[in-house]
Amino acid sequence: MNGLIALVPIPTPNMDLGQIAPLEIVFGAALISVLVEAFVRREGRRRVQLVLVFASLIAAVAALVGLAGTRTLTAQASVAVDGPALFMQGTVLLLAIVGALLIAERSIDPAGDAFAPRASALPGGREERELTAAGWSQTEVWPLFLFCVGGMLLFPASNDLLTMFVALEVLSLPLYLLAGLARRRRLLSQEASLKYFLLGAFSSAFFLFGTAMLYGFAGTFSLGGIADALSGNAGDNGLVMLGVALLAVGLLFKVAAVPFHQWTPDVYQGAPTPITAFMATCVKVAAFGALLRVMYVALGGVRWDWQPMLWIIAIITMLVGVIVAIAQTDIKRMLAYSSIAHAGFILLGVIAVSEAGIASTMFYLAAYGFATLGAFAVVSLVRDSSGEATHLSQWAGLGKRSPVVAGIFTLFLLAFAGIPLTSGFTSKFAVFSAAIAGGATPVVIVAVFASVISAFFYARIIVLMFFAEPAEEGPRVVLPSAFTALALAIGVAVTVLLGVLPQPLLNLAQQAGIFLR
Amino acid sequence: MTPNYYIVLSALLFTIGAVGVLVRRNAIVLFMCVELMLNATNLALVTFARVHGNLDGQVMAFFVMVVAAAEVVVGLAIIVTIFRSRRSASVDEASLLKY
Amino acid sequence: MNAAIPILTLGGLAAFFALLSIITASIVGPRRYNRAKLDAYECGIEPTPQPIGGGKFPVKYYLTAMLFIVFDIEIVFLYPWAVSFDQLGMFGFIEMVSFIVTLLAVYAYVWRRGGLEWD
Amino acid sequence: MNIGTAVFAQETVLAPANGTFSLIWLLIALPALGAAILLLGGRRTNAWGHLLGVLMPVASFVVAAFLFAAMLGQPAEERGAVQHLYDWQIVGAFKVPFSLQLDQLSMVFVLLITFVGSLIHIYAIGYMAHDPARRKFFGYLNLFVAAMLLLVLADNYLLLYVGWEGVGLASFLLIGWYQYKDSAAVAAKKAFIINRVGDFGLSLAIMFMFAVFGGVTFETVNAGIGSASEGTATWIGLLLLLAACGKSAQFPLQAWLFDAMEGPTPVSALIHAATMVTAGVYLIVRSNAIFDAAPTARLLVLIVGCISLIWGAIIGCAKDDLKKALAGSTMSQIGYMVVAAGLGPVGYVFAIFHLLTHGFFKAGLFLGAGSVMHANNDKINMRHLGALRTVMMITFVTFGICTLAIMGIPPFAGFFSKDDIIKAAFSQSPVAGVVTLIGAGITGFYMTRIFLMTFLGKARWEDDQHPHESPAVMWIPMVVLAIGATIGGVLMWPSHWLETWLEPAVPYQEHAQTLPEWLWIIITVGTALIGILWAVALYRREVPVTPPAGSLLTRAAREELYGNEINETLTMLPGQVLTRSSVFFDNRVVDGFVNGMAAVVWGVSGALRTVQNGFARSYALTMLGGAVLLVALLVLVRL
Repeated sequence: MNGLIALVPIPTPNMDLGQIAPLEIVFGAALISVLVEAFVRREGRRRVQLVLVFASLIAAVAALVGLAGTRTLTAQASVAVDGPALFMQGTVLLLAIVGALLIAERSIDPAGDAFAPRASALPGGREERELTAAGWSQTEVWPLFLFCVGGMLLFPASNDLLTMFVALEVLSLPLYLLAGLARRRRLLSQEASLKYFLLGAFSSAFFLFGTAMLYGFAGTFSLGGIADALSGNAGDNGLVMLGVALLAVGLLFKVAAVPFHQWTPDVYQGAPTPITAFMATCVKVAAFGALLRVMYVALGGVRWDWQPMLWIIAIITMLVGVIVAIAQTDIKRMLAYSSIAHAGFILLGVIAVSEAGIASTMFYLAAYGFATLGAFAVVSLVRDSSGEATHLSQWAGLGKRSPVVAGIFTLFLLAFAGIPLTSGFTSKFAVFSAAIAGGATPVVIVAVFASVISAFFYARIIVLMFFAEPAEEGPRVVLPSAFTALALAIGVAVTVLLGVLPQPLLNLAQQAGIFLR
Repeated sequence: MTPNYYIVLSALLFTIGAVGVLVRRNAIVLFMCVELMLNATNLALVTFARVHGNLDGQVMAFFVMVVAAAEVVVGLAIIVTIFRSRRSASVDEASLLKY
Repeated sequence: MNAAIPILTLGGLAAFFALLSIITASIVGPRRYNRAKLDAYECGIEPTPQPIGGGKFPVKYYLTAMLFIVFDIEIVFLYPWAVSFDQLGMFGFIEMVSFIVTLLAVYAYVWRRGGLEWD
Repeated sequence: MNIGTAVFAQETVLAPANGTFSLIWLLIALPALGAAILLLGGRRTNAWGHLLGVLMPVASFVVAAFLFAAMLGQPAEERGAVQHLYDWQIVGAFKVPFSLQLDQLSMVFVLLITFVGSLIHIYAIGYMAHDPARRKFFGYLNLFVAAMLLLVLADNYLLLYVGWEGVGLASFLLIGWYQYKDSAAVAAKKAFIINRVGDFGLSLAIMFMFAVFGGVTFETVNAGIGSASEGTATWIGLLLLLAACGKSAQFPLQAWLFDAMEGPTPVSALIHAATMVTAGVYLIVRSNAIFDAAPTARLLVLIVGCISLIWGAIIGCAKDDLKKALAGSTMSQIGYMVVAAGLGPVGYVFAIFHLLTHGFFKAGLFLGAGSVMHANNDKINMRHLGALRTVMMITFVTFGICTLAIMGIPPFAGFFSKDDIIKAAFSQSPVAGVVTLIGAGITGFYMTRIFLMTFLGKARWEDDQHPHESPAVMWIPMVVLAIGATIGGVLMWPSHWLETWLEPAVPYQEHAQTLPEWLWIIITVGTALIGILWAVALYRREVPVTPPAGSLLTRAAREELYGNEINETLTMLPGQVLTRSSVFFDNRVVDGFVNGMAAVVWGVSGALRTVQNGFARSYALTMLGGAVLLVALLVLVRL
């Protein structure tokens, strides 16, 4: 131990800027977006922001396509550019584009978009009324959105725990704010924001402490370095156990696994629906990407230690998700519990610890993501005078009133239930078979049981929509603008396509191969 | 040096923070407890950096501080908004979303 | 097995401390929840002016303090660079410039949005 | 128990479909198109919807007949064909070809479904004439026909499962047709839930097959089962049996069938008598290779069949509701088929044979019941019927022929098929033989009871009841079915045509004949006659309008009924106890289980919901608990 460490010559870090081009594009666009907020006049902001957001996301996709096949570590080995990372990033970007379509929608609410005209104005106060009457809208949503997407791109690609922690915060902080910006039912929205923030901060403290413990053991934050340290000493160490467990807390919180799930229903219900859709899909993809990377790269050597732990978590996640979903009366909460259950199903791919596990998890995330975006898009369309009509009783007889929307929603529910010829079946099948191959047959049996129960409550909603008598004074289905319509069309197309013709995407997921160390 | 004392202290601070989150009801205090957890971690990180003789832990500690500052900004913004609309910073009163 | 001992010890210690602090608090501390206690700043002084009737809330102190923290804390990244500035060369310079430009963008936003105006 | 040595089906690799056989997809596409037009077309199709609805299954039947003729033109070994539509590749090596397979077994089913289906569609024109949503009804019926054809034409279990779910959906929609009645909605829900139990079995079986054989086509599974362990085969067999029990209303998953009678009568005839409920039998026969490799599973099939056979028959004796009594009979007759299938290669052919004849006479009986309902203001309680012979001659005659057929009286179709099953059962297991024989006796009893109470005796009509014969569009299908029920026996007698026909697809093994043929006829027909005569003795006299299960005081007050009462008490006490207990079991135990499960899940759900109490700090506590749990789990694994 001496204090002379700083005098050791520091080699110039290697940094190939081209290899993290998608990240640079999105973060750069986020900064420009901040400047747009500062310098562009209010009337023109929305248009500029929209062009910026879609152009940057599409450019990032293009950059990603250009990187296809790259396998390298860059930015001082803190970012991995490998198959799974690129696949996850691509999924996040495509889902974010669809999510941005939903956020950009502003013709379904007569007052404008889904966000409060000024977050600091008192709910129901004079200022808010005046701003609403003046037709103000919040364009700060867009820089927050872009920062969040940037964090999501970095999260599954980060190759050391420091980068991962920073990415975690970069994706979380904007989300905490976005969750609180709903135009309607603002008290609920603010409450969701507060809960998400407090619990999220709590969970990242755990993540950080776990990181510290693993660092204490290995002397490095790099995932590969931790794996090397573990291979020398087979993990028979208190620091490692504490580190693994607490690290898992932080990651499992983000994927909404039981018992770290309780924020999910509250936040999903309270947040503006487009944000809920974005959150339910992209966060899940990014968080599972990071979870896979940590578990496979850094902790692959001690898999026998953490596999049983994740078995238990997967089982209780699936069961709690489907069982509690049954008694829900709010459609957004129901979808939230369904998303918890799906987190359990996706965990099956993680516990497989195999290449098939990675591929099936990634496929599941993509398939589930598009269906979920579509489902929340439908939720945003069913409205009454006070905003979205999310109580289940209000959905009774929807199929009689607008069969097309109810039919589309039915398709998504069938996909969630895993009915053949929808993307849900293919993805469930993929993770189940990967898990069986990985020796997790008991968990798969529970999963099959859980999907049977889940089919029940999805079917209940279908029955409610098509066979119940429409309520008097029921909600109406608003005709959306091209934004939501496009998002819905993409959701439907992907859900059907991945059910009927899953092979191309599956091949892509399989070619993604394994994580780079 | 014996790192154990520092680690145990760090763990205790972390626990105090965690328990604080559970028992306090003022959102600000609750949030301060989370910050305490982060700083407890910083202590552990710095200790381990010393043990391992590399700077990674200290670098991480810097990052944690920055992130904590950013978190403070976001957190206080949210808490102040809640306080303004509810006239109270009690987290228990913000419980409309349930079941 | 011996690996579990430190964890168990630590867990026991932590649990003991947690219980101790709760129990002590419940025995020693008076259970009075009043407005003052639930107020935003527990320093005994009522926030002025009162945020009642949709009135303005004095966010200036808070805002300024936050801005200070955010910009101030970034110094921690400048300091290590300054120490090994000569060794990092051009690469370090570019990285640092991009870092400062990023901050500058945010600063510009705060400025344009009136975050720096006292009144 | 001596189950003959397994004879595996010859490994005939089916030829790709070309020429005439490239039309196979049309069989499904036609009714599917009909369903699509009728359900999506909306009110615009109201005027001609029912005609299109009839046209589609008829057209499908014409295609089927055409294909049948083409198959007859081929040598026996080359009759099957597989039409490859497209590959559904799921994960790498796991490929599910979307292929239709038309072999001899499928052909028989296709003919039955399209022919009986067409007749019932025609009948429904008249029966549903006054229903404002008749067009939708035909849409659902077409959907059902399409799904059922997919079920029997699939060349792999997964596609079969799609059809399986499809018929379940159509059945669910049609049971709940009269949604404004609570009972119908509840019945639909019940059918749905109980069927999920069976579907669970099928989906698990399919996953098993994927895991073990790496594929789910019949070919792959049949090829792989030989090398699989007996344990694997047994598990798959049991899961398939569970699926069959759910769909075919076999013990212990039968309860939904009785409630399903809430649906319109054409539905009961088509779905809950002639076709869908026999899907379980199809599944077992189709999977014969699996059951041949798993004697334990096959034994259980036999046991389930025996229990269901008696159980359904006893319920059939006690129900006053005409359709529910017939539903009991359906359960019992499918029990016969399951018994036959459980006998192995000596029985498969007879199971199919009985399935075909049953398709005719049971559809005929239900259409007769529908005609009775149509004529009597939808009254279905037999205690308010009687003496309909005088006013409904055609219904009386066709119903009578079908009754004779189901009781197994020569020369009607049921005699040949049931006789074969009884003989085969005796050859393999005396217990099963005796059970099937007793079942034949009870069949005679309850069918006679139904027939007497409905058509003979005095009229016990209520004031607003003015029975009349049904229109031609309804009685013509009944007549056609009655003709089928009369001559259906020719499939196996005098030549064993069906057996030869099915041979390449379904293994057959001659069982040892223990008794001469004429003695068999005397035994089986004699047993049926005992049941018939017993029923005649009981119900010859007047039938009380109110069920005689009142208190002692009421019974004493109705003195003139006393004889009847004593008869019923003395002769039927054991039967009634059995009936009551089986009805009780149905209502309490089976329903109780299903409802109980739902209640438990609901309760747990409610309890877990309250954990979500809205307090962020309590969520944090849960998270902390979770963190401790994770640490504990890691430490536990180490220990």
